[in-house]
Amino acid sequence: MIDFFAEHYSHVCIVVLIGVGFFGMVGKRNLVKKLIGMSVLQSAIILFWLVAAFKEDATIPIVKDGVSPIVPEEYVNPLPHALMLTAIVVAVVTSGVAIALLVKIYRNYGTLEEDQILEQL
Amino acid sequence: MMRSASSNLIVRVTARFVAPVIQIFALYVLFHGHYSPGGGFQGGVMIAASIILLRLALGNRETRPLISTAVATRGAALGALIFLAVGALAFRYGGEFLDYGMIPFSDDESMRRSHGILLIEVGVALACACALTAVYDDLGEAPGRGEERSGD
Amino acid sequence: MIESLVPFAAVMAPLAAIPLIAASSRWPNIRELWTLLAAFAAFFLVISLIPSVDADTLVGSGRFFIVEGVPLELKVDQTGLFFGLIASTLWLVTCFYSIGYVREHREKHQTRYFAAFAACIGSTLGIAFSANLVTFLVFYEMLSLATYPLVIHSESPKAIRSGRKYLTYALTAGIALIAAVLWTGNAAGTYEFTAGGILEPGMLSPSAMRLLFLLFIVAVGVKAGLMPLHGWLPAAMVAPTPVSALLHAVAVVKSGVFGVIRVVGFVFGPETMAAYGLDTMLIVVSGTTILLASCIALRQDNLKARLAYSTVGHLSYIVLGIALLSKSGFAGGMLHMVNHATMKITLFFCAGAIMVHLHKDRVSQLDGIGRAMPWTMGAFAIGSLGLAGVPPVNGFLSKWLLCEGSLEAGLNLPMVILLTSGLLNAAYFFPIVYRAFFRAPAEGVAEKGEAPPMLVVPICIVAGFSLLLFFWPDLFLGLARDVASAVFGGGQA
Amino acid sequence: MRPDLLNHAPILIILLFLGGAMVAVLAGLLQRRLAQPWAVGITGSATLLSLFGLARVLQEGALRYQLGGWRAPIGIELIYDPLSAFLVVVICAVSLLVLIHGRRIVPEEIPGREVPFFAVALMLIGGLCGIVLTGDLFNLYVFIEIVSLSSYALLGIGTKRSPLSAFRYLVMGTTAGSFYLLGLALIFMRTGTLNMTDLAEILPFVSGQVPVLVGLAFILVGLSLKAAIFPLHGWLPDAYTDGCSTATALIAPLGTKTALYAILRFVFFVLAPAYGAGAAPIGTIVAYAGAAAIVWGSFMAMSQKELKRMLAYSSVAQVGYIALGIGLGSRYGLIGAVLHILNHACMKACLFLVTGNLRRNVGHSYLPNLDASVRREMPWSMAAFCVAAISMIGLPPTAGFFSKWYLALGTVEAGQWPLLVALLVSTLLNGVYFFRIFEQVYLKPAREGASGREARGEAPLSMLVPTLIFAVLLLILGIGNVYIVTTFLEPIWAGVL
Repeated sequence: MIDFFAEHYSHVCIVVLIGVGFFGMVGKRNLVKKLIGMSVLQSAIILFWLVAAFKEDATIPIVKDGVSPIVPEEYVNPLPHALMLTAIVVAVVTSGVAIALLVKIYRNYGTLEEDQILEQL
Repeated sequence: MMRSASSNLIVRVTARFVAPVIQIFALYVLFHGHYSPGGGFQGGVMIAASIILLRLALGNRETRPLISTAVATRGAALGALIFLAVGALAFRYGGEFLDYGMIPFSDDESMRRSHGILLIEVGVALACACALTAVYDDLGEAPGRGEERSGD
Repeated sequence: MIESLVPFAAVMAPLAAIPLIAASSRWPNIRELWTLLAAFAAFFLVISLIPSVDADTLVGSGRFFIVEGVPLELKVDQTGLFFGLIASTLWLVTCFYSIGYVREHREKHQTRYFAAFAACIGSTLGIAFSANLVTFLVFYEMLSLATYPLVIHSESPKAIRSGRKYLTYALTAGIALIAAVLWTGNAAGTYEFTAGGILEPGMLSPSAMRLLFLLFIVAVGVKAGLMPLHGWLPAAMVAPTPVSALLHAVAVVKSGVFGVIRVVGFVFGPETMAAYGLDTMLIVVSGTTILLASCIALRQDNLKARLAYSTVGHLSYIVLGIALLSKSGFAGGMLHMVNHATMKITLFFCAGAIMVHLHKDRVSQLDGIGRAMPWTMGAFAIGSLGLAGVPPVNGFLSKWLLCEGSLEAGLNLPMVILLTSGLLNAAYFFPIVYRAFFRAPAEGVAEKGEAPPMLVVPICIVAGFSLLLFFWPDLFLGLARDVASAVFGGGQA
Repeated sequence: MRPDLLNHAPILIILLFLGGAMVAVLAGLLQRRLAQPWAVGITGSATLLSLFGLARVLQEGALRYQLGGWRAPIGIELIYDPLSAFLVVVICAVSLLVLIHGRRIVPEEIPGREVPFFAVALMLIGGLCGIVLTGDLFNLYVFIEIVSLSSYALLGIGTKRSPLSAFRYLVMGTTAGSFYLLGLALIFMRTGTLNMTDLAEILPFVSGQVPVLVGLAFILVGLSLKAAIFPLHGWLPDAYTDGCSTATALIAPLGTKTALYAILRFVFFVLAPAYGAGAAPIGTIVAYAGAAAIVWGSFMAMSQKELKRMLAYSSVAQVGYIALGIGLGSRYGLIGAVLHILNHACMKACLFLVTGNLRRNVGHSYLPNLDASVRREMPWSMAAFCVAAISMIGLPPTAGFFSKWYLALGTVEAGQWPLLVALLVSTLLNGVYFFRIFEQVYLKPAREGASGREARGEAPLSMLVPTLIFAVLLLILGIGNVYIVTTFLEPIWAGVL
């Protein structure tokens, strides 16, 4: 049991983070908290990709001199990192749009509590 | 509201001092991006962070004239256009989109790629920095301005 | 098969008139000119097909693929020609009558009326000339849709209610038809109408075969007014009388009956019908409908409603004849299509003339009107006699053939039903004739005189048809017999 | 058109839109009125380009475009085959008409925000084209997110309620995106590739492994959420109802459809080799979810009083048709699904454009208040509405009938009778809610002077012409469906098996 956690602690953390994110999105009535939950969820998934791409004792995949034979074990696969960079951009823009919408909602209704907004509808 | 200038002298001075440092580091991250971790996006975000720091510390009245929201919006579009233009320039030399290795910056294949990616990173950095600034400005703006998005 | 564009042109003539009619809505005379031109064109095109179609030769036009693997194909065989002749001829007559009627009656929305009318006839001709089930389906649905504006024509709350009712029935029928067509295509591997049927016994399990037949009967039975699917027909009588006359006595309802012919003779075929007891099913339904509808007709005071229930009954004559699965029965059923059409259209025209001229629409108001409108009511008498099966009107011939077919099939009950229904027909039509001629007229009726010639002439023409077809039934009878031979095999085919 | 330029057609189309959006931001700040003509110009030239590209693909076969000169499994690949080329034409043409329609109505509904609106709209269209063209699963994610983000932004502008609806849409959309990304991570960990073609070759070797199956499930759920397949459609009605007219007219016909196209591509091109055409268990679930959507969406649509909301629920039902076709996984299923994507794009666009015309010239689109005066003032708009509605009901000879036909044929062929019943019953239900409107508009007597508003007559030409073009298209597409099937779909189907 302990061994399992010790070996897979990163995955356990990610699962917990995903759970937290979901709880925030579904369980919270405040729109900002929903947004925070959403961000946590996105970050957890990005983390998952990075953990999957982790390689012990490997370095950035830039071949300096090009003389020595290339050993794949020594280099990290750059693809997941590059992809996650894009995913982060997407996450940032999503947050940006979301916050913009929240600002408008606040202007229209004077509150960000979902219950109070629903009362006004 | 919350972005009125801070009256605290220490905050103002520190911000003024830190911002250029951040910007220089951002440029390093940007220009060294293809040799080490870093690149246009990271650099751009740091530049945006420095601008936002100044706006937070000094207030809009002092910082807006330096980089106005309109300039930021256009800068974002311009940055994305640089990216697309460099990508499309490859057509001219028989490559496919983003095949910047084909653009004859230099005779050396690897140098060509190096220059090409640098130009693209500059575009990305410009887009990022300006877009984030514009988003920041937009969110606190008086009612009436539109949505914002960035070119990624 | 002869390739020719004539069938296509015949279907397109009414459809092409629609935009012209719509465009000239401001000039009624030009608008009616288009209608008449289209009617004449369709009529002569169909007539021109008569010499080239015989038992072996078909006239087809175009193979344009409407859905993958299935062409939108028009093909005139004798069955199609038979129905096409009825529809196009009577449309021509109805056109004149319509023009007289709507002007006399000062109907609103005349443009919509004529456009929808043309659409109906185009679709009906399309149904008649369909070479396969998919083409049939397309035109069948178009007909459903094109009839709707005519049903709701008066825009009164009652008309709107009837419109809803009609749509419910029509769309349900459409759904059943789609399902049935798809299923048939999947089971038989073809959609083509073939004399003798495309579904062989054993292609589907017995229960599936029965279900499929039921789907077909629901689909075409709605238009054919088979009980209990007839509910829309009396309700649809709120439409203007020419509509009731042509569409609810000829085009629309006969499309349903024509569908029964296609389903029984060209999709299932007599063999499959008999193998699964489908004919019995159809006989029971149609026999019941004949008797029930005649009884209900007895109780109707509204003239058009009485005619509507009479229509329901007579449509089932045809269905019954087809369901008998005997050559004479089949021929008799088909012959009754044309005979009932001429007789019922006469009656509806008369009802319409009475309504626009004297503003009377109830049987109990008709006392003595025969003296004011001798031609109209004379025609009415001819129609009534025919429907009751009395010579020398054409109704007698088809009823004779039907009875013969019943005996040929070795069944007595259908004949009893037919004869009983003849009596019932007499019971609900003759009192009208009696009232019209032998009762004292109400005040002010006698002075009104005869209806305008635009109405009376068409009435006399269709009544004349009814008589003519008794003495010279050769064209239609020949066609009907040929079709029966083709379906049942043997004979001169 | 220079032939060597056509070699780059797929990327050029996307570039036109993305670059166009950027230029619109730059130029639009100078002169606000230029935004709409610019957007129309960009979309128009993209339409032309896509037409030339389509002609070329039909002549010379599919084109696989490698971005940045990196060869396929490593680099990003765009697949320009008859199907995707054709759908790009559809997307460009539909958006072109909708954008033309927006000339008057956008400044009136959201004054002062034309520039961001049209810029974001261009990004949206570029993203849609990207979804259709891409052959790389991560690239697909990026384009889906571009589309989603633009949709949130577009739908967030409008009435008082629209930001809230858009925010809810955003939460759902982001969840969907996260699911997709999570599933993709699992797949990528097992197979090491993101290229669709490559993955299709590798997948049979790992098809039984648990992470792969979980990953596929996550991906499909994520895409289904984006496509609003029942029961994951909750965000759709609100979002479509509260957006401004042009935004809904742009997103409703195209947004969910491209997500469905992504599912279609995924199921037929990636999963088919490993799990058999239609990916049996998943297929059945998707098909039945589609059937449920059809029935449920139609019933909800029947009970709506606001035209836009009714159309939104009918979108849920229409998505169900396409899902059903994908789920069948057979040839007829594919044909029906693709045809319905196309037909529904035209029908829904037409209906939403008419709604826009109504909102502008009558002032509302609240069904109980519509009466015969509408028809008298706007005969052409209402005629277009009738054609589109009849097509929605699925009566021949309009386009809607034929996609239903192929779908029904697929269900009969597969012996899935419950699906057939759902398909056919929906015809009746659609009939109920559309004929109800016909009755209102054509038969309900106008209340004299009740509205207290002077008649504005028929919509201006810039709005009327696109509406009518859609109506005519519906008839043409109906008659010409066999051409589409044999030209664009047959080669694709040959490739799947």
